[in-house]
Amino acid sequence: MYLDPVLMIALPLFAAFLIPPLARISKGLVKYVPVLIIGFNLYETVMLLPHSMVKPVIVIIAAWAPPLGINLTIGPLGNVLALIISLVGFVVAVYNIRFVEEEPNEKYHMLFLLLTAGATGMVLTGDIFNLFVFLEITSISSYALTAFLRDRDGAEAAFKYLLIGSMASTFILLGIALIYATTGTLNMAQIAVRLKDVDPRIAIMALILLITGFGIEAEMFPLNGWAPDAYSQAPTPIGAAFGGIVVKAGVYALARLIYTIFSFQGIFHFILIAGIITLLIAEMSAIRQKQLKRMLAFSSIGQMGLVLIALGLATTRGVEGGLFQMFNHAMIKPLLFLSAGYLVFYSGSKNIEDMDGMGRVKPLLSFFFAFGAFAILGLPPLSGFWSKFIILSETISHGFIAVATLALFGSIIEAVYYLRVVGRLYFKAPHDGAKVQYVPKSALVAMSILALITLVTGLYPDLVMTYLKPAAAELIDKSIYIKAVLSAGL
Amino acid sequence: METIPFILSILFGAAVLAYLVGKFNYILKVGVSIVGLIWAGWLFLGLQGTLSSFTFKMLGFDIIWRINPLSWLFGMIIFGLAILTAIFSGSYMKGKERVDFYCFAMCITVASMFGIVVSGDLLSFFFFWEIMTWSSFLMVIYYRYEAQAAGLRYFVMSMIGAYAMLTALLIVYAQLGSFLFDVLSAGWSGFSLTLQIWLFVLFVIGFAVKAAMMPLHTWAPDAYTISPAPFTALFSGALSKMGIYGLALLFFVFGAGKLASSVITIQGVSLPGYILAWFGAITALLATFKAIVQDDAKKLLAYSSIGQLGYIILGFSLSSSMGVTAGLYQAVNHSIFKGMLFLAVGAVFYRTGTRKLSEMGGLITRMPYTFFVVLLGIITVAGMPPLSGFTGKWLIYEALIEKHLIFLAVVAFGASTAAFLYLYRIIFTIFLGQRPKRFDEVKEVPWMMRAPMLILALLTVYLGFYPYQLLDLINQAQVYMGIAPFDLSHSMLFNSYGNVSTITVMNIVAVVFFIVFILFNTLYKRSRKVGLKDIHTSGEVPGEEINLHYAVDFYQPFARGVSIFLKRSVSKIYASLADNLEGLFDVMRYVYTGNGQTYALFVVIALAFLFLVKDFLV
Amino acid sequence: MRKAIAVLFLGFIGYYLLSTFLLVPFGVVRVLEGVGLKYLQDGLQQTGAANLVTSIVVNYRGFDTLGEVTVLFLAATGMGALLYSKRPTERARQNASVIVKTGARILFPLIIILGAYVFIHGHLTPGGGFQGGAIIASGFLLMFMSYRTYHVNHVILSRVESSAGSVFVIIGLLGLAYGSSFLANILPLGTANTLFSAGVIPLIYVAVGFKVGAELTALLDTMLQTVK
Amino acid sequence: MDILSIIWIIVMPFIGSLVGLTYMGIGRKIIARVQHRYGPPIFQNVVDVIKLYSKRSAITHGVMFHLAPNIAITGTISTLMFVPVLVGENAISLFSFQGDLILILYIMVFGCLAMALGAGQSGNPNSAIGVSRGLTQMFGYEIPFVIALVTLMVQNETTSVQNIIAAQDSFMHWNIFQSPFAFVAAMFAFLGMMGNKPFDVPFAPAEIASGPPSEFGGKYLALMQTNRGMFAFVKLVLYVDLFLGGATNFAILLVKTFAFYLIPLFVGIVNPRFRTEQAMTFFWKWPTAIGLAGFLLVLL
Amino acid sequence: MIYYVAAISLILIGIYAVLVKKNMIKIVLGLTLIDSGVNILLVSLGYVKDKTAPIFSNPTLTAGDMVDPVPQALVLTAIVIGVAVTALALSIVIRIYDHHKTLNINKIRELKW
Repeated sequence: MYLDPVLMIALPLFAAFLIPPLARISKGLVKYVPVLIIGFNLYETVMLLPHSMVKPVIVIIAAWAPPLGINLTIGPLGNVLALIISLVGFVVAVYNIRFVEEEPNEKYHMLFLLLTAGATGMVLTGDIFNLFVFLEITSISSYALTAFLRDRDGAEAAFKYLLIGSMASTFILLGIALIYATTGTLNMAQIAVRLKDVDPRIAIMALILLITGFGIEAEMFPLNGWAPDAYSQAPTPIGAAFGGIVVKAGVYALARLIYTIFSFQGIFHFILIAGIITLLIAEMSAIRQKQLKRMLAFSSIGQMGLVLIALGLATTRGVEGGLFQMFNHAMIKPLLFLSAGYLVFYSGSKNIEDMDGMGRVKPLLSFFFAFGAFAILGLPPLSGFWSKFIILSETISHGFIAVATLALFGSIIEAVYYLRVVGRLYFKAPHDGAKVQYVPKSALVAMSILALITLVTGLYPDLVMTYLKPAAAELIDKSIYIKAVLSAGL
Repeated sequence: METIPFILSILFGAAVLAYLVGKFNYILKVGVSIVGLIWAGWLFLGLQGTLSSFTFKMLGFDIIWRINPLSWLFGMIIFGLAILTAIFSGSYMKGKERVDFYCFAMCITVASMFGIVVSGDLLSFFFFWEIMTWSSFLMVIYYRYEAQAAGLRYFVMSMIGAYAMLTALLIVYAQLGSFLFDVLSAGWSGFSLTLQIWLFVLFVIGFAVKAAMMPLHTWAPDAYTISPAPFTALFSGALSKMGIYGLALLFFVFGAGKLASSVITIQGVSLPGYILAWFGAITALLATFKAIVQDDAKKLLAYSSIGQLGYIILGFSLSSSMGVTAGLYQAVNHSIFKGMLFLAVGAVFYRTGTRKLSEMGGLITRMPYTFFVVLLGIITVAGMPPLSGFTGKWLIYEALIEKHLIFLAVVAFGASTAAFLYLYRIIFTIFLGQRPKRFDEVKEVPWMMRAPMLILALLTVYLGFYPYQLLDLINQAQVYMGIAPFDLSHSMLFNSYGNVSTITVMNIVAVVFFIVFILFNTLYKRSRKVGLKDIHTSGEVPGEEINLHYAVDFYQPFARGVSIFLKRSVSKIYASLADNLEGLFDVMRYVYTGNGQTYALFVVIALAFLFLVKDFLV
Repeated sequence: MRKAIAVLFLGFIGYYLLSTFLLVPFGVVRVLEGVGLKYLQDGLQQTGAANLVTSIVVNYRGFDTLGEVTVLFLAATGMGALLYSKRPTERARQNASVIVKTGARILFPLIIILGAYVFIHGHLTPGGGFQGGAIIASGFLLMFMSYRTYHVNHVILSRVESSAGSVFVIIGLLGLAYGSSFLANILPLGTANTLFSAGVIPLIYVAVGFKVGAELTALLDTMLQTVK
Repeated sequence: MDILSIIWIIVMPFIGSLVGLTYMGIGRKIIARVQHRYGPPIFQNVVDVIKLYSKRSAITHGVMFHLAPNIAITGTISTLMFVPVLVGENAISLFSFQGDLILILYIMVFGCLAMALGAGQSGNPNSAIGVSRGLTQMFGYEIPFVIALVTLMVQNETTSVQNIIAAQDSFMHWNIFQSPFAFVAAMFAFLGMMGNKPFDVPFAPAEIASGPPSEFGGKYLALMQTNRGMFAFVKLVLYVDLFLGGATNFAILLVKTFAFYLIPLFVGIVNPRFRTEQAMTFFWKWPTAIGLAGFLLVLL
Repeated sequence: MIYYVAAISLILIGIYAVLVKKNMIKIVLGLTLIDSGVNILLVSLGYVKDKTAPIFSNPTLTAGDMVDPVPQALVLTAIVIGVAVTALALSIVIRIYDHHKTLNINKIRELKW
């Protein structure tokens, strides 16, 4: 049985507010708060699944039915994404327990909690301005977390991120303004209904502005200049969270826009093309990177390119594949980042060439990295295989053979750079100065969870697919969503 | 319990279990994998002739796993070789590090190969194909320090092949809405000619990479050389056969063979088949040239393996009854002899620690069993009667001559002749000639390693004497593939062009040999055994420091003669291609200038661009 | 070069943006069924707050406001994290002149009172928690500028922040517990245009006021403290 | 299988080696005469072999060394068994109905391999060098040889030697006239096969002390010489079968084979020795070109 | 109408500053300019001619007399967010200055690799 889903947002905020006093009592206690709260979110999302799959769960806030008040619309899509976010958030929170020793670490946990809450809010809310507010919560906490280590590079990355992120919010706000001015409402379902009567010249401008804005969060090329820097310079768990949480929320918003709110067909082609360009440029850049985490960042961008391709196909199966890819990426990329975090920590350097021989010094850690690399390359029986397979299958089915070929080319590049790193981990002799310290149990638990999910999903993809099908249906057939929201108001 | 999933779970289970218990006890982990393989193999053996199948749905795709005579044939190759190599490695890997990892990857590889042959649909075929790729990749990189480049090359080439195949099978799915072989074979003829050719090319690329067909072979020499010896046997013997199996599927199950009727034929061979046959033949010839000039025993065998696979491809692409029989027979046979040769070289490496031909010599007295195995092996490879290799050679030449493919026949003959060169080299430089002092104390390998090699060796003798049982199995597969079976009614190798009775040949050789042997050894008293230094040197007494072993640059004149072929190398072309691509990537990378303002400018440009094209987005 | 490109593309964007916005009529009621008109019509009855902006901010779209508060809280936290250092260093601030100092001392309580007034009457008059909080913070800014050594106790600030934020959430949760939903108005609406009206709206706004005031002050203080 | 064929099967190896060794003796005589020497008696080679057989002691360098002549002669006799010696009414076809040309091609090499192995174990570097050169050269002459044989097989649509002979039922149907190009190519290959100058680099007595057999003596050498003689005979008979329509009685057989034997002999007398790679690449030039010309003829 | 032009001009000027100015403080100022522009735009979208603020401060006022309150509420939120971002931006700039001793953004591009 689930509690009121609004708690999934209210509780983290509450906890975040309470952390400073708690920190005065006991600093050690603070780091368990995110685990607890996000664990609760996880529980909620899982418990909600059977309900939302049948019919979107509408949560009314402040007693005002939509469109008057803000509401949470927990459809299959929102629920699945919230699940992904909570899952990644939970794992990263577990990992955080021992990873962050940087002061003031209670602030770190607070920021992280809010990051997760913001992303959860983004995927659950049914109001476009509320979406923007949660986006801001997510991004502002991301900016702060990027620079959290207060080092030279972190600050630089954060500034770039902030610069681009602010532009994103500008454009989103402009888009919302246009929408409100023409439809007189902010509820997404109602907007979707009313936009039909709106001058398409205005509507398309609104869509462009919103896409540019959310495209920045979704790492669409060329809007993703911030991503490699932020991913690589933020504390490692945050890099993982970017890949598993922030981007997912951004892509969700994008999908919601192009599928539910607007009904322009041409935009799908744009998304498709943007996807393939994103993928190619990212993979090409990734292969030339010298820093491990930066390489992972580019790889993450590339994966999102694949998701965009899937979304651009605008077919049920394509969207299913895209969602599956998002799920897998959300499991695998954090796994890679988390293991990379300790690899970087132990080798004492961010550079790939200093990772030599870590496979000997840190076998388990390297195993997780290699496991993640294999999974992300789409090697069966790990989960990455299925999502890639479905997406490519759908791409080819719709005649975009060139796109599929290019995507496969990207995959080959990906294989090269991942295996180069794995090669270094296992084949090169370790450096003399390699510190030998134990990897904390919490980190291992976190990574094991992700690896296990990857394996299980790979062996039995229907486990996840069962829930992704309604989610995809929700996107393709927007009337499900609209009807559910608007009927709640009556 | 359904047998096929059960076998698969045994194999995967054995892999995981071997890895888990591997932390504790050596015998346990090796034992687990051997027992798992034997159990699975035993169950599989019982599937002969049955049409067991297992269907289920995954992600909405129909999946079918089934057994048919063709897959049973290839399955037996896999299990036979896998069990023997596993036993071999039980001794070979002793004392090596990360044996648990080795057993794990070995079992996974076998499981995936088994999965490939039982797959009745393209999806699970590809699924297992990819598993096979990575698990064998793990084996290639088993030796950490030497293996990186080779492993990477192997993996990338495999990926290219796999993705070509993936594209093809997804196109098929897009056309037919199903991955099932049956649907494909029914639907193939409905495709347009262009599509048929595209699919054909893509599938061939996919399979040819694994079968190491030139020019997609560049991964093979290094990967074979680097991987642990027992696995190399499996690699060359069974894993590369998966490419062949794929070609067999492509031609006769998917229905690419039907392509023949719709396009130009050359002497009764469809144009695609004819082109492929040339690829096979040239592979056979050039790989043999390459093999001759190698100094690394495994590399030599690797090139030899590439060459032999070229023969098999040649046979298949003829699509005639004879050609396919030749291809299938050679596939089985190649598994046997390449398996034993790789194992033998591995055994030598196990004892001497080197694979350099020029460093060894005179081991015959120290490792007689291994020598015997290699001797039988090279006779088989050379295709000399009375051992099993001859049948394969005979079938292939008959197939070629029957189709009047003169040029192909000459190239094939040439390659076969050239093979004598490297075969002699490998046996001479390792086992004959002068023995370096440091190998004086070398011992024969333990029985656990000897036995698998000897079993394989005896198999070649048996097949040389009586190949008809195997040919009968091949006939069953051929009937399944819709090809006229090979005429076995005469109890000899027989077709309208000629005939050979292997039994007679074996009998003559045996009888003559023993008569001469008995006469020779009874009429004369025992010869006096003298040392290897006691040779004709024009009266000089050779000292220790004088090199009496002619092994370095053994075929230098040959290399000079064929330098024109050896000079150019596909791998160099690939390497320069890769370099250029990386250069391109480096340029692309500069999109990310590191300047935040530039990124902001990108955003603005993107927005402006979108505004510009907004009418297209509606 | 960069300038030229920037100008070019910005001109481009400006042209398109403007031409789009010109399609949106200015100064008229464009959408007859818009939520804005609904609020105008029913807002007073439904929320009991005379200031409709407040009723929207705190009640209809109270969830946004919770987010907004969080954003500010985040900024403060983030800044605290970024500018954290073990030993805060003081910038060599100059004391202001006596006139300013004296003026500030006199003005400070007045500003605080004004701020308090603004947020307490948020549901009645223009203004509200954010505005009031900002005014309070400006009072502290005045003090910072005037007195070299003036500091606010961070512990107190942070407690105020936390408790105010918690109060907001608790009110919301109470709505969930006793009313129909999160942030539901569980108190009687009272008579419009009186101080004690509009149910929880003033309560929330007071909390917000405290919170914003504390946070902005904390922001200012943090910046001053760490700059070398 | 009647008793006569069994007798022929048993006797044929002896006849073969005798004829072969005698041809060699004649060859030596001819060479000597050309060089204005008297030369050894015609039966000198036979006598030598008998002498070697009667030597009671021998030294061996190991198992392979010991077995090599044994296996070599096994290979040669086996080859002989599949070559029809006489055709027609008094046919001596041995086992040739149970094996075809491809078998002959491959089983011919069997003996050579054994020799090479024996030479390898002798421990003498010259032997190994000889083998290396021999194999290289072999790869050279096999090309035109194979071209010729494939031409014959395709032309006659058979791989059976018996059938090829049967097709040459009259003088003008001899393959030497039917496919002259193939014949020329095959003759070039024959030069290499016989190992006379200019293609004697594998043995090169002055340079590597006659190469592979240099360590063999006594009974081993005897067996090897027998083998050599018999092998020459087998090759000659095969060529006669393939190009001259076989022979119906021993007289014709001897004439035809001796005619073939003379060709490499005469070529050898007037030519110096090729280097190894020269020998190999030589075969890939004119002989191969001629063979390919024959191919095109067949194809057209 | 002029509000639109003004607001969009503000936005463009802000973006121009972000794109071209070298000093990071000025860039942050550009960001606030953008914010202001957007806010003005929002408010002006809610404006209806001849109508008053949406506060029922005296009973004579009816719903028909007031401008749309929603944009105002949104602007309130947007302002706060703008403030938060600016504050954070400034603190990041402070950090950068600590490390680089410069505010020139062209010199802060170490993260190329």
